Amino acid sequence: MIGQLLANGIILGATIALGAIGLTMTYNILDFANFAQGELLTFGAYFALIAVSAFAGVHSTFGALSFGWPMVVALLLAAALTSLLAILVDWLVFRPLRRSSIQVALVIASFGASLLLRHLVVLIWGPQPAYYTTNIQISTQILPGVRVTPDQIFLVALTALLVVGLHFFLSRTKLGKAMRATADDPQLAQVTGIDVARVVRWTWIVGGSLAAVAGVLYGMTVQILPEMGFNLILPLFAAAILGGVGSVYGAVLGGLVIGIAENLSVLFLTPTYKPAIAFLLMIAVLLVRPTGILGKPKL
Amino acid sequence: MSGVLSYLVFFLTTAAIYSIASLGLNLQWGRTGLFNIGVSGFFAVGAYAYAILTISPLTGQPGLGWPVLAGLLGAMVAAGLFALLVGIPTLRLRDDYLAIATIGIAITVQLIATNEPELTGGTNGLFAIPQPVAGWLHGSGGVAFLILVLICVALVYLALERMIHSPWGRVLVAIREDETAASSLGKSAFSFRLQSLVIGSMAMGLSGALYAAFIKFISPQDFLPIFTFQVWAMLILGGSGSSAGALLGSLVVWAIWTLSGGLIQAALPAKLQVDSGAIQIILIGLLLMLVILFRPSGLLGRKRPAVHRSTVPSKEQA
Amino acid sequence: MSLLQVDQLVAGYLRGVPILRGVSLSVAQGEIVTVLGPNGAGKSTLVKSIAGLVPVFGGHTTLDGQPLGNLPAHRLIAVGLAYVPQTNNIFKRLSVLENLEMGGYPLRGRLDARIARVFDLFPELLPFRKQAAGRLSGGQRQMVAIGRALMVDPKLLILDEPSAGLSPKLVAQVFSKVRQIRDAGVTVLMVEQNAKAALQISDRGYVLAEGRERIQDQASALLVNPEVGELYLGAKGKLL
Amino acid sequence: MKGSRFISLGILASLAAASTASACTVTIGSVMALTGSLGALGQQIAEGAKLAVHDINAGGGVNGCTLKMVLYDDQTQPSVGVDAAKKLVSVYHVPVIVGALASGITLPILTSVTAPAGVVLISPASTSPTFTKLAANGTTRGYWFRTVPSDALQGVAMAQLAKSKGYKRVAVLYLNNAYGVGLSGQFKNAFTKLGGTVTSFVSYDPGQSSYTAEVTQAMANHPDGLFLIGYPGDGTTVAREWISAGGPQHFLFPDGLQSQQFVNDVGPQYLKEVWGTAPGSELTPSLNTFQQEFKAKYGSYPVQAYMTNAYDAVMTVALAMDAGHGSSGLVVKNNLRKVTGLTGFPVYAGASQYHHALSLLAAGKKIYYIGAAGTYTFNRYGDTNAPMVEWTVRGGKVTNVGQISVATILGIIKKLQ
Repeated sequence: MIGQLLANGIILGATIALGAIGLTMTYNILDFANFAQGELLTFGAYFALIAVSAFAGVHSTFGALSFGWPMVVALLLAAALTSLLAILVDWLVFRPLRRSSIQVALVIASFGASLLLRHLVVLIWGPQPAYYTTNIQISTQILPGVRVTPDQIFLVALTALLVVGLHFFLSRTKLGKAMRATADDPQLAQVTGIDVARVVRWTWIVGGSLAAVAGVLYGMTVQILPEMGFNLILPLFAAAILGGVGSVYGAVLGGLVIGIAENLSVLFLTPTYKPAIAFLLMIAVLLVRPTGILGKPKL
Repeated sequence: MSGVLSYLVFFLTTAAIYSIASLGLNLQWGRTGLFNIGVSGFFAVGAYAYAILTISPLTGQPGLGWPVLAGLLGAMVAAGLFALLVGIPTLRLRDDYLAIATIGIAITVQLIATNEPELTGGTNGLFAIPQPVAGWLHGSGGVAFLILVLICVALVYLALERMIHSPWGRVLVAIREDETAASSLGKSAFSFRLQSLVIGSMAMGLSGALYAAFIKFISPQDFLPIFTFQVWAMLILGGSGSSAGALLGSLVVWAIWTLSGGLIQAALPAKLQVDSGAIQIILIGLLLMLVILFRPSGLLGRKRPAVHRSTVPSKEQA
Repeated sequence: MSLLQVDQLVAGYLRGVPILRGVSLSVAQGEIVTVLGPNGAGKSTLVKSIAGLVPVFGGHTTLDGQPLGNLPAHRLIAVGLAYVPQTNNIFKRLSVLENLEMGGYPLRGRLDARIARVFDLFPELLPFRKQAAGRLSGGQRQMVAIGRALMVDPKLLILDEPSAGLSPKLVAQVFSKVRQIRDAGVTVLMVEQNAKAALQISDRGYVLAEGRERIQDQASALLVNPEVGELYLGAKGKLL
Repeated sequence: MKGSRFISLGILASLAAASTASACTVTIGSVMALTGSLGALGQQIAEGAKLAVHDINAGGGVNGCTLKMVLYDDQTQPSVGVDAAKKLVSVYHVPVIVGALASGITLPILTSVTAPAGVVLISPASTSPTFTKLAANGTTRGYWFRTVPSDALQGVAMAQLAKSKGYKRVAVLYLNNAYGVGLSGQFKNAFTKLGGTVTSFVSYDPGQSSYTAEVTQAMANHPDGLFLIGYPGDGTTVAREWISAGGPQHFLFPDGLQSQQFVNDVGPQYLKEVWGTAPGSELTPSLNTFQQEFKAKYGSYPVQAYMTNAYDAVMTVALAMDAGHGSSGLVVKNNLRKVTGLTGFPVYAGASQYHHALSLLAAGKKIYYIGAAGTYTFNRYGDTNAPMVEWTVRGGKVTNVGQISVATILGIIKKLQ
């Protein structure tokens, strides 16, 4: 059973990682814990649902996967619309609060925004769960005792691809480097001549797109529900903090650790204690390393 | 007693119970800058402690059958001890780590309440919780209990106001404003923050105990994260830093929370009635965000001159 | 004609609580000018307000005849002003090379030539070009910070206490680099605690006290001015 | 209380719709979850209750007056539910509240609002055994009823059904709330005594980021099939993860999952072998009437638990008011048993049947209501025994296929003791 739990953990961890990357970036650059990040995942999943329903007549699937071209369109649409939503929320709520500079107001406002967005989903799409397809993929054995579905393999592969892509974006492009620089020290970035407002906008786009992809992948392999993002927000935070706020690779590592730990915990604890695992792990790590696993050391 | 008045008594009792938690949060956040978003956890510890201490073992539930006064004090002690347990590992961390840790702990408390039926009654909850002064002023529809709750509010208010305006309270503000300066003055910021967390949490525990006594039944569902949001909304709306603001905020937010349901029900066409809950929460969320945006210091908050963000030294120093 | 002209500058973090209460100074093309003063005199606030990081409430500042007004910090680069803060002046998680690239962020086109020039000036950084800047020693980090600022070929380089926290040997090394930079044609305005070492390489100096400039003179004259020493040292304890 | 008039006016104004009843309106209250975790189920249940109000008014009203039901959302949050109930009792002076759904919300409403005020609380969905305990120790003062049986009956019925369909090794995955804990425990106990094996007994919390860990754990020890206890929503996801993980596609489902929506969402192609139980009866014409009316009014009929129970709750309350010629909580409490049970003239669901019941009552006849979910025999604790329906999925549709009578279930219980 351990092998299966480990595989499940990696699959869940990959989703958490994608969502946590956006969180860790905005967390670091804007310096506040954005509780509405979970709703970006939710909206991503629902935006994709619009596209998938629009293409309901198109029968196209890639090999063993449960989806085809419509899902590719849906992913792109979801990423674009979610980025727009993220920028809109930033522009309407967070930007004015950044000016008035009361830090906690930002967090409380993000909690309020999360509440509002979540119920907007209920109002628009209804409270019941939705699925991209009623077909269920039956998992196949890939290793002794380990069964996964093709979609789950796709999820992990796409996550890996996106992380590598993001790595190249952040380490090779001017904009990517500016993002890292701004995350490192926003004030110095400003002094250096970086247009921080523009970098912030791009951060929302990158974070929003990754959140949308995470939401779609989660929707594909688990469920689409108005509360889906909210249910994930605490693991997202745990992953971001565990990995070290501001570190993209830390978020990925944190996501995997949380995903695997949650799944393995059922060997020792009743599964209903699962949500607590993320926190206990996070607190334990912070006690030993207050800046997280890959966090920047205090200099 | 007239129906509306009877509802008013009920409404005021609930709002007053909430206000005690919000007074506690004012000490923690408003005065010390402790970002506790696990209020529901401390509230739950108080509620369960009161219930377990006072419920008669004759009901076949985990109960000790202590007198209600001992139950109230026990709830405060339990919440305080719990805060100590939470505070020692987390208070040295960055502010928002404390936030995530406290919300995680609140969820853990809820999980324990759900999964340890021998201790907490599990998902079936605990019933037959004794209510203080229940028999007094017979037929008054809970006025006696309201008076008791108001006395508790007054005591907590006065106690916290005294603390806030003592030298101890001024150190707290100094820590909030500039921790490095406060430490350099030879004050152990950690110890002060811990004291503030514990005392504020004791108020939350008392609030939870009174809630348990008022409703006479508790279950894990009573302690969802939304409760924490409600208490925060009360503090922010009333005015962070001001005890009077915390009281006023409790009244206003709870009124909005409960009355808007009826208004929306009345205003919506029958077809949309099932959506009324979602619409209500959207409107409440919107209202709160507007308050935060346009009146960030709340109704009674003191207007501190805001420091420009761009001028705050970079994070590692702050 | 002076490159930087500051007239009656009033600035501070909070309106109504100015830290600078009317400072005037000027820096001529090709000069090294040092601002001295006791702690709390407003030295750092002065350079920060010139660099657009502290709100300006009154007075007038021009660079090369162009008014700076309340231009946001990231636009000042284009005007020719580069600023090196006292602390947090490098991107710790970026490599040395990336730090320099960020210095050239507002520029279009390739930066190779400019980067090469910085490494010419600071050859000791060359072995660490791919390393995270946060891992370097204090002196090396200061060089990265200055190098980063030089990437845009500024008209005016503002240094906020470049010698802070460095050993005497490193201080001498940094100041000799400053000299080299000036000789290459960049005007320098710096704030220093280390009055003696700074004045030795400076042309002129200002002494700030309580938000106003108190004394201004040639550097050599300030070095021997007894009033400077007294104000500098005498006031130090009092203002703390 | 002159001084309170100003305040009263203020509150009345703010409640807008309050106390605008005409001279002849009987107002009852309802507190249900329209949002929150039970929102999906609750919205349909509320429609069921509203349909009854419609039928009653079409059939002549209550004691000649218009019946009005004020519905509040409890947001699946106890404090909000309690406040809503208090408002209904104090401001609207309702004699009866239909609700709530989740036991965790119904319980505090009962203990802190309705029982002390002498208001009847009748729930169509709260199945926790705690209510029976509260009734036994006198807390409910007789003002508590429910139109669903306690979990005890269904657990036994399901164990019997599983055994009769040849299941020997069953994995149990249950929702970690009062309903899931109660029902799973009863099932495990009965199934073991009947000679079966529960291979794993795993609880799950709603609102998890994923249920794969639970499903993996439940799949251990090679079960023949899965008894999944939950509600549509999370239940759908758990079922899909079970199928996806390669678990045997043999399912046992309780009332909470008797939902066409659930079957559609999971995918009928995977639900070829499904056996379910639910309180109710397929034999009454009332269910037909209810289904047709529901379809006519709301466009479609989702087969889902508790809708019929909500309809019946409102109907029995109205009939009790008619039988007692009054509309107080006391009248309802004293007459609910007089219009139910198994003796007298049977009356069924629907406006015309309600009208018929009125004329029978006017003629002084004893009636008993056969509801959309079956007959009701309230015992002294407000609990009702109900027969159990056996249901399955046939051609992708939730279909009732058999019935287990009350006598049979009680017989099994006796045998097992």
